Amino acid sequence: MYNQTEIIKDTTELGPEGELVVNMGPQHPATHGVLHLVVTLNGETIKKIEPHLGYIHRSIEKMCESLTYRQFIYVTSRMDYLSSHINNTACALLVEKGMQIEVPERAQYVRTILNELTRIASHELWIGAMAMDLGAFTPFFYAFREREMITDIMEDTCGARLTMNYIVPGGLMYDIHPDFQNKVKAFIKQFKEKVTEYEDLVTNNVIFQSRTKGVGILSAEDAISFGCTGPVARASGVSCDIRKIAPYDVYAKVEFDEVIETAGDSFARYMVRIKEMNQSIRIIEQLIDTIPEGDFVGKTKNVLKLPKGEFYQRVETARGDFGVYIVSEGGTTPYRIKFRSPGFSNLSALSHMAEGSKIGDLMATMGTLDLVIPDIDR
Amino acid sequence: MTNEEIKVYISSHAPSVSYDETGEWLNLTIEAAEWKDLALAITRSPLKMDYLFCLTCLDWKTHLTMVYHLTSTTYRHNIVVKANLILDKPQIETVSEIWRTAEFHEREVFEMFGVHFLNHPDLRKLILEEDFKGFPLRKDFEDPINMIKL
Amino acid sequence: MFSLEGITTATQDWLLIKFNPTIALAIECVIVILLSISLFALLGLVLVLMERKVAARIQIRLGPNRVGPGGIFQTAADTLKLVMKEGLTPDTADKFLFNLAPFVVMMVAMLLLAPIAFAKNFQIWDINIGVLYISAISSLSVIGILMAGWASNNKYSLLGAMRSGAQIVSYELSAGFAVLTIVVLTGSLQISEIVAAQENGWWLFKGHIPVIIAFVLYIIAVTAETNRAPFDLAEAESELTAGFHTEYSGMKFALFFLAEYINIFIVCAIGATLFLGGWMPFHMGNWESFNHIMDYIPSSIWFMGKTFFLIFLIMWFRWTFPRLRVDQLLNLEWKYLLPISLFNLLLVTIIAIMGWHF
Amino acid sequence: MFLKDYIYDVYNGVRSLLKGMRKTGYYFTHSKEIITEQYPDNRATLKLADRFKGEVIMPHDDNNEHACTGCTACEIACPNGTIKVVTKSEFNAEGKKKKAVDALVYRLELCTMCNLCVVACPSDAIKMAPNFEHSVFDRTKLTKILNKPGSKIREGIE
Repeated sequence: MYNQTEIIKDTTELGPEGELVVNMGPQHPATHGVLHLVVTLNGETIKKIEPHLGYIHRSIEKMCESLTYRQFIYVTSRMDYLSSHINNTACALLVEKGMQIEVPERAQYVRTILNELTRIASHELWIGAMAMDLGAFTPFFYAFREREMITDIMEDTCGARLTMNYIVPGGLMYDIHPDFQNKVKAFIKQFKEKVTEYEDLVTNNVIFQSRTKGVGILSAEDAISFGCTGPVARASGVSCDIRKIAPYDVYAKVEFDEVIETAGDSFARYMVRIKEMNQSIRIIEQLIDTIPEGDFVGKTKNVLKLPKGEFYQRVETARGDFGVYIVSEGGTTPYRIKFRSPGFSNLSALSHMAEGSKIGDLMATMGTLDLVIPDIDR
Repeated sequence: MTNEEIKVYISSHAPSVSYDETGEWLNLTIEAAEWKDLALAITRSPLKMDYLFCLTCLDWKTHLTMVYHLTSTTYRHNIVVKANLILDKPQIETVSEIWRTAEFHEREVFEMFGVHFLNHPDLRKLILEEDFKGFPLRKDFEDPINMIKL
Repeated sequence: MFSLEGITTATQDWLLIKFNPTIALAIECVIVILLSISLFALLGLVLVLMERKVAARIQIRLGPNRVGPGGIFQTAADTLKLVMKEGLTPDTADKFLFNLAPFVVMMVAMLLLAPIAFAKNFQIWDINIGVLYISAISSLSVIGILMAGWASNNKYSLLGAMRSGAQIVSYELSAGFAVLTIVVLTGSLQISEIVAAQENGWWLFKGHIPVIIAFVLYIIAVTAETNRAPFDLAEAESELTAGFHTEYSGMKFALFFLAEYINIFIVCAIGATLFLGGWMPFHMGNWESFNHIMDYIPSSIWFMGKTFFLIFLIMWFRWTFPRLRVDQLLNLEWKYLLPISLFNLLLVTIIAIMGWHF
Repeated sequence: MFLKDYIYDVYNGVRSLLKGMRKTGYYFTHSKEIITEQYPDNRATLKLADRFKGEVIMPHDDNNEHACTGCTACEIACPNGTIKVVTKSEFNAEGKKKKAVDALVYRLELCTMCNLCVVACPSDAIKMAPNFEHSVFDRTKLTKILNKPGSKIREGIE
């Protein structure tokens, strides 16, 4: 991290050969949070990008070492706050795997539906923010209108709009709201009507296409080498959907396609997310009418103690492969916990992707990486 | 590839490896000095461990352990590689030119655990301030000002 | 019938009776200056409010609705806030240029008001090279922007100013060519004559397809020239935070802000004058009674209506399209707009020589 | 052919732009699509989800009695040290010494609304209330004592 005097020095001095060093962030409209990029420019062309992290680092990994296995789940909501539900699921799955807790089918179904709703909500927000990065302000509001329906569903069932805290080891905290199924169906109907709007406004727009096509290209080899996951890697043609590779909950039972594009540019990443929303809708449609009756939470002990050993759980969040790695000594708290966040690896590819492009391209590239800063800093 | 085949292949490259199959995936513990050669070997055919999805470190109070979670995007088999390091002078060869994602992860481990990665291209602090003292994720780290004991 | 012409003539007559001609002229000057400044302030308030309302409606929101009925005093309140704010000057800035820049931008916008015909015979200065005057003066605004960008000693500002320079210099060309098509058709550079030539029909309808193309080109070019989205690269929010006015605050920022909207008004007024007949009412061939009704609407209303329609069009663009990249912006000008407008000008010249227009 | 491609490019570009403008134009002219909530004005009619987790409250009945036994289960369950149970010794009707709650201190500024305390409570003494207007001018006002002064435990709750 730069200390204060160095930052001032950086903004006033030219680098060697007339390079311009610009501090983009930590307060910049396009970094969506407190990401700090030190961008070396040659005119408008980017020569080097160096991310400086840690502005929102809370050392969640250290914090979790003093929390019990029931408590640590809710800290993860604050990491990738746009897919907090999926993060919670990952932690719950890990505890269930470690302690061999049976999860009732009903809970698994509801978890899957909520996970997919979270994914749609996250992608909706991303479309809005991404369009805003490229200078189109209006799609943001249209995307938020649909997202609002999801947050309403979440509010009804989970009691909160963003950090849901609804998953407990063994199932759900309480049963779904009686209106849940109807509301989800209403959402699906509205979503299908309105998703064409993005096509008119954004996807087919000639300016948007020229801004994103061929911009920020990431080859499949680089995507693997940089550890990219989620839509970023799938846009480069890497099959990496954890829901397919290592299915959890009821993903093994539902039919859906892993969306893969091969171009590897910003437009491909955009298309992957748009198509992924449709796949999520497909999953929800298969499950929403067949939620089985029964318990919503399995039988668990009052005090959870993971056996001695190491556990790893991977899930697919809206941004990619989220991993929880716990080393247990047999106590009520983890000995060491590591969160493998998708954003951290995706960000490391940014410099490679944006080198040699224009400042405007950096916004398109960064926008399509879908960075959530608390997820990167943890 | 089954675990047995992986074992055979790895043993042919690094004879001193010990295995542990109690967990979900095959765990191997290696000498820190052998890691770079083994890393180069397992990225090649037939293992093709091309995807390093998690890199972290454990503090066992007596020693540190580097943990590498690897998978193959072609064959989908996973292995976990562990290397023990001495607490006083932890150092291991970097793998950032083999898996480029390791560059950031190693920088994180460097500042959080104080592990030195030899030949790392840019080993600086990534998250913490430059003048930060101590290694926060080690077990003996104490910060009486900012840490609240509950 | 309400007419601005009557008021001006009466005022002048009265002044000439009371004072000798020199003093009368001086008083008229003062009146004009006061009028134009108040027009500025009023337009700024109205246009900002209009932009916010249009944006809100497009974005399925309500927009400002708390200050005054329907939020009409919102911009007045905002202006009050900006006036009370501290005008900061960065330590390392070139203080003279930094403080001068907003006034340069503002003065350029004010100078452009002179030849615009707001209503029938209601014009500050009917110069015989009106169109040339407008083209010349409007290119000056880039100096103010470059000055602001350079003097701020901020990298974002500098990048924004450089972008703005490249952009305005390029788009001047197609705007100029689009204006030239009308000059070719009319055969005069004087604004009043251009308006008079459209008495039997607006050029947009009289001039066949080439004039429609010229109109579209004009709208695109002036959108770029006034730094409006999708060409707002000079202040591209998500890239350069606020571009050339990043370091400005308080009233100095407000002047930039105001100048932006005044510039929009002026280019739209010119567009309305050249293509939509200025203050000329809408006439339909031989429908005598219809034309008569149209004549009853005051000419100032016609002018303002057309201008605000064009302003709305430009706002509509802004809230629909993403921003272009800087190289695409120049590509669009040099590879698409310029060749098309050159070819178009040729067509119009042929039409004008052959007398094919109505 | 170059010229054909050129014209085709221009045509397609303009068409896509006009399509977008038609969409925004539709919303401009249809005011029924506006979804703004007039928040402070619609407070009377504002309906929050009944499960909404806004703050922890302790319901008291008409006799100023609550159900909290002072067992500190919520305090243990809380991840952030939000809840602090201060207990006192009390003699019940039979003259037996019994632990009771003196003050259940709840610090809203630390709460993450995870609901674990409510789940952990054996006697359902606390619950989440759908109240979100928490802004105060003084941070100390966020530290609340949940049991009302003079309240006591309801009969029959162990």
